[in-house]
Amino acid sequence: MSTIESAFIDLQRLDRLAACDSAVHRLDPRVKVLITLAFLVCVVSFDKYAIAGLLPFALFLTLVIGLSGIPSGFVLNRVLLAAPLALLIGLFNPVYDHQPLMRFGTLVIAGGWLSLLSLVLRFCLTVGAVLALIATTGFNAVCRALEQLGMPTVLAVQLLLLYRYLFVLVEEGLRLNRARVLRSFQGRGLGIRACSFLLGSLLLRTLDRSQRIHLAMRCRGFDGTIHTRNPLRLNGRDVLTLTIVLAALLAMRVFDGPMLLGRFVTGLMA
Amino acid sequence: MHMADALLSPAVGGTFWAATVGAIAWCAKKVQQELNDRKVPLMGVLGAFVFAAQMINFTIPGTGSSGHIGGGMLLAILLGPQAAFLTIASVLVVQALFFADGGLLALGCNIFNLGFFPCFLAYPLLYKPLAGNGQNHRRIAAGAILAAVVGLQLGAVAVVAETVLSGISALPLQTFLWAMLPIHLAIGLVEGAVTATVVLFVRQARPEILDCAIGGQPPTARPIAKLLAGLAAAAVFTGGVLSWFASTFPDGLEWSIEQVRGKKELAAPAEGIHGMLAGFQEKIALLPDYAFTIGEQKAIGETVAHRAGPPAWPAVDAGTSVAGLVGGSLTLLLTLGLALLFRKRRAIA
Amino acid sequence: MRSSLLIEIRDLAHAYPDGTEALRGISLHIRAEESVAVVGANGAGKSTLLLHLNGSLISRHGTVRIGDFQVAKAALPDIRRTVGMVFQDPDDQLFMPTVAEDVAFGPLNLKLPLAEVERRVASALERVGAAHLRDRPPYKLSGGEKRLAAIATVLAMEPAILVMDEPSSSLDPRARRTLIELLAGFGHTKIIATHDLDLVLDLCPRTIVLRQGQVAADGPTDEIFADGRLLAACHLEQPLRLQACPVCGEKSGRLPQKGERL
Amino acid sequence: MRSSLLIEIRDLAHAYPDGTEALRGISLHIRAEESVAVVGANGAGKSTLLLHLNGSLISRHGTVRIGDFQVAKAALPDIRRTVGMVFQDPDDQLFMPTVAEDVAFGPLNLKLPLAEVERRVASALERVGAAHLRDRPPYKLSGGEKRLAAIATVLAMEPAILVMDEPSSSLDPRARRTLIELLAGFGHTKIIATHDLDLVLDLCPRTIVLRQGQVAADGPTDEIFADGRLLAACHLEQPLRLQACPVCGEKSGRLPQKGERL
Ligand SMILES: Nc1ncnc2c1ncn2[C@@H]1O[C@H](COP(=O)(O)OP(=O)(O)OP(=O)(O)O)[C@@H](O)[C@H]1O
Ligand SMILES: Nc1ncnc2c1ncn2[C@@H]1O[C@H](COP(=O)(O)OP(=O)(O)OP(=O)(O)O)[C@@H](O)[C@H]1O
Ligand SMILES: [Mg+2]
Ligand SMILES: [Mg+2]
Repeated sequence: MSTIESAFIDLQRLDRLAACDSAVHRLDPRVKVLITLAFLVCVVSFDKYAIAGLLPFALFLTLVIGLSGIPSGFVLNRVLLAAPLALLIGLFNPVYDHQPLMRFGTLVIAGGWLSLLSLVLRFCLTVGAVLALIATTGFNAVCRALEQLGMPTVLAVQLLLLYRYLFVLVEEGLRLNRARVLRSFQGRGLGIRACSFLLGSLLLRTLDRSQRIHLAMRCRGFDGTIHTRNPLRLNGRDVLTLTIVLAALLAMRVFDGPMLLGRFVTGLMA
Repeated sequence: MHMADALLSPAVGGTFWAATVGAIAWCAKKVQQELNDRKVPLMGVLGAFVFAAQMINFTIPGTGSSGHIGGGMLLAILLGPQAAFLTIASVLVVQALFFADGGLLALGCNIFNLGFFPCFLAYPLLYKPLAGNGQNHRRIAAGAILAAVVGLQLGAVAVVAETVLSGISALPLQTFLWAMLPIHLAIGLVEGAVTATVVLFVRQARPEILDCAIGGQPPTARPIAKLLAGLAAAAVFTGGVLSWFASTFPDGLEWSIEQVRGKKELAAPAEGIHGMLAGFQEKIALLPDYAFTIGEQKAIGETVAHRAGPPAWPAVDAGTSVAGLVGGSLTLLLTLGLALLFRKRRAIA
Repeated sequence: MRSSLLIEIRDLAHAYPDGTEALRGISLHIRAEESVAVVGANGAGKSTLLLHLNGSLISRHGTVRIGDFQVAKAALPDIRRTVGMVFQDPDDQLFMPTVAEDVAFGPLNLKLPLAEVERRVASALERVGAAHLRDRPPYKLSGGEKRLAAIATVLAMEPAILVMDEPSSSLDPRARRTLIELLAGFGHTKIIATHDLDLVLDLCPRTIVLRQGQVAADGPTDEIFADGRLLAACHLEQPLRLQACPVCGEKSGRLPQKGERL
Repeated sequence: MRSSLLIEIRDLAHAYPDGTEALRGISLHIRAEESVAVVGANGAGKSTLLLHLNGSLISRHGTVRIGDFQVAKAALPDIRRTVGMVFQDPDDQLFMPTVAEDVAFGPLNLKLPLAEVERRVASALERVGAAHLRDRPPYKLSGGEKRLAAIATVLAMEPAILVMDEPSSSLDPRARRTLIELLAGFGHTKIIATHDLDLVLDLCPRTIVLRQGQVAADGPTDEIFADGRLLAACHLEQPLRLQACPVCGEKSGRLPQKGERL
């Protein structure tokens, strides 16, 4: 429970971050969504042993996070919180994959270790990218962007309401749970039966609430669709940014930057 | 369990995205057709309910650890399959965006794993027939438990399949299955029991709610068959297109080079998952790229010849190795430097 | 049109699907720009009555007329533009991501031009003194602020009649006072269901007392609050300000007569 | 033991994880069988303070002692048996299928013998006058009945201290009066957070005023309610019965002096 609770605190924090202002914040949400998707596809399209090739993407992400003024500690924290799963799965790689892939003198590195490192790296990049997207855009803007990119309206409206009532209902759930815990000594009373009744009454309240919300909406002329005031509009800057960044991502994916750099440097030294 | 972006290959991720997008579009159309505008807030608020429900923990009998419900089956029972699928999708979108559960690319997989099976297989094929018109408590309980168990087992199998097909993890199929299935059996039993109790509670308290919540017709076999066919087509199509793309992209290029040179790399990881996967992939010829393109350290245009004999790795060549290492470290340093720079600037500001 | 507006309820009865008879034959008239309180015990049917006024519930027994319209499916859009309803829990009413979007929700559904929507949003927020809350998400507002925002969402529809369910519940005394002053300044026809009889004293010259789904009394507020037996029978008691002062024991159980010095 | 019970709060500060500083250094003592009101504006920190009393929140800054125990993880079961908490919304507290099962929930978790549980259920329901509600499902009760049932669930654990958050909200005047009389009859130490200052006047000789997470005043209720400037600064106003009292209200700002004719 504490993890979910802390997730909610982070959620409010993300909301606050999204309300800040920076060059990245000002970009059209659709542009940011597209860039994020391109970024993710590039990152996961590397093969399982890739490490150096991923580093330019880390550079890119750092740049974006820095430009947008999101505290890097916050991002790192979140990534670390989410990391155990990737580590758990990844830890099996060294166990099962002994293929020697790299040799420095007498030191031979097995493929499993490389792929573990690669997995952790791509994990940080993918989680970090999504975090950066939300923290510079905000949930509602991302939803609106997705809607304009073709997500069905029903789903968009759904997300809107879900997000709004998340706060109300989680608060309600917490209160119910607190009231139960207060009367549950030595953990008795926390069993499945009591929990089901608790969920049942929370559900009843939720259903009642949805009825009241529906009434309130209908009172104000709701007819099944939610109209919004300002449709998003792309400006030249957005298009330009999109083009440049997509090209950059593609280049980073196609050309092995670190290798070229390394060549260049070792070439200089040689 | 949620799939994570990091465990996915683009081909697998893309395929499931396509399948999911298809399913969502179909559901959205269906829901809009029967548009009962009361369902709009109901779906949204029930989505939020799933999160609230996850705040309420229970002790799992016999283990002393605690858990919470997932809620998929409950949504299917309350909303009917199409609306429930959309609601589950929205819950997963929020989890992906905020809780770093999964990720954007893995969203397709996750919606499929956690939404498709309970809503379109377990609910109509198990819960509906078993629970009948909802008068008999035992049948409701049996239906909910069975449907939850089967739904979760299918989901778990799908997670394993997606991970293995992506080839990022080296976990062998069997081990993975053995780890996932029993755990999800237990989770499914608990989930089903809680779902059944909650449904019975609501049924007793406010029978009219369940009746009007379910509202629309139960899905007949035909639309589901149509949906399945459509999804399969979409999946095959995207899978095909994506793997073609993948195979024309850099790694694919290497792969074709290797093909031309002969399949010596293939022999190397013969044991464990890769052997199996490679064989599997050869058979289905759908996702040919990711299992056996090794060696990103080999830059485009690199001409250093392979040394013969396994274990073959392109960059065993010391020169390339050193260059890669130097370049990598420099990039890393650059990244760290940049991070520090921004940090300092912020501290000043 | 506004001055001719009139609410006419005749023989209204309503039973919920589970069989609870919440209203059992209610008849009343309310004139334009009247300010009327609806009071009664828990479960007397106040909220149910209010829901009938804007067609949120439509009963087969009895009729409700608002001005020239009979409340029925066909007239709903007109009815809802005329009757603005403020719900008891502002969280139910604020469902959009920001206060401004929420206030714009109604006008947008009326398909008004964007400039007009913008004007209405600004003016509604201005009137309740919540202009500074425009871009805040509703879940970050305090209880009193939420209430103001909820009222603004309704004002933006420019209704002629304001219907409110327990507007003062869970507000602190200052926020309650602010609300009362705000409402007193509105020229709308007002119908307020509440347990806060002191608020009734401040805002409504006329009071309707419900009891088990029927009208137990309907008349000038001061007469009703002077009738101890009626109040007791309806689970009510005198407004606190009319009760004996617990500190000095002075009984002030009557309304000050006009002209009399307090 | 009961007579020695004492609540001692020293330098209590609490910030919610999102950074909101809800309490900023609160110190107070409450003696056994005292009845104390906690009042203040929306968001002043009343609920947060109450949650610290039974360990629902445990702060790292400052200490809370209940009798011989310091509120901390280890002592929680004892604390929770000693401090009974009635929540603002009775729906939060009632979740079992019948009222009797709900009242029995706490005692059963204390592993009391069945006969004792039965006795406690009966006596708790008896004391709040809700014995007839035993077998009713909670979601079918009226607002006032729910409140009584919620209090019974707490009484069944036989706490020495009763902590209540806004006990009178959304009750009709009769139900509110019943509640006040019920609470007045309890010998427990009572701590009541509320916006209903007239209820404070009836129940609590002592009042603590919170303002932005700090104690703005702590003293005899009548003195506090006589201090107009303090009340205004804390978003409060005089209880309604004092406002209208021709004696107290007129001379708002001071209490009638002893010996002075009221
Ligand atoms: N959705 C519903 N289904 C069934 N019965 C209902 C429903 N809503 C209200 N009731 C019942 O109808 C009666 C009137 O309820 P209503 O809410 O109108 O009372 P009220 O006067 O507003 O009470 P309160 O002061 O507690 O708000 C009550 O007996 C209540 O239990
Ligand atoms: N779970 C929470 N997370 C973050 N902040 C919170 C939380 N609960 C309360 N707060 C904030 O803490 C402060 C004190 O809140 P609290 O609920 O204690 O006030 P209160 O005096 O009980 O107000 P009210 O009279 O409205 O009930 C407020 O600013 C509130 O917004
Ligand atoms: Mg009501
Ligand atoms: Mg409070």
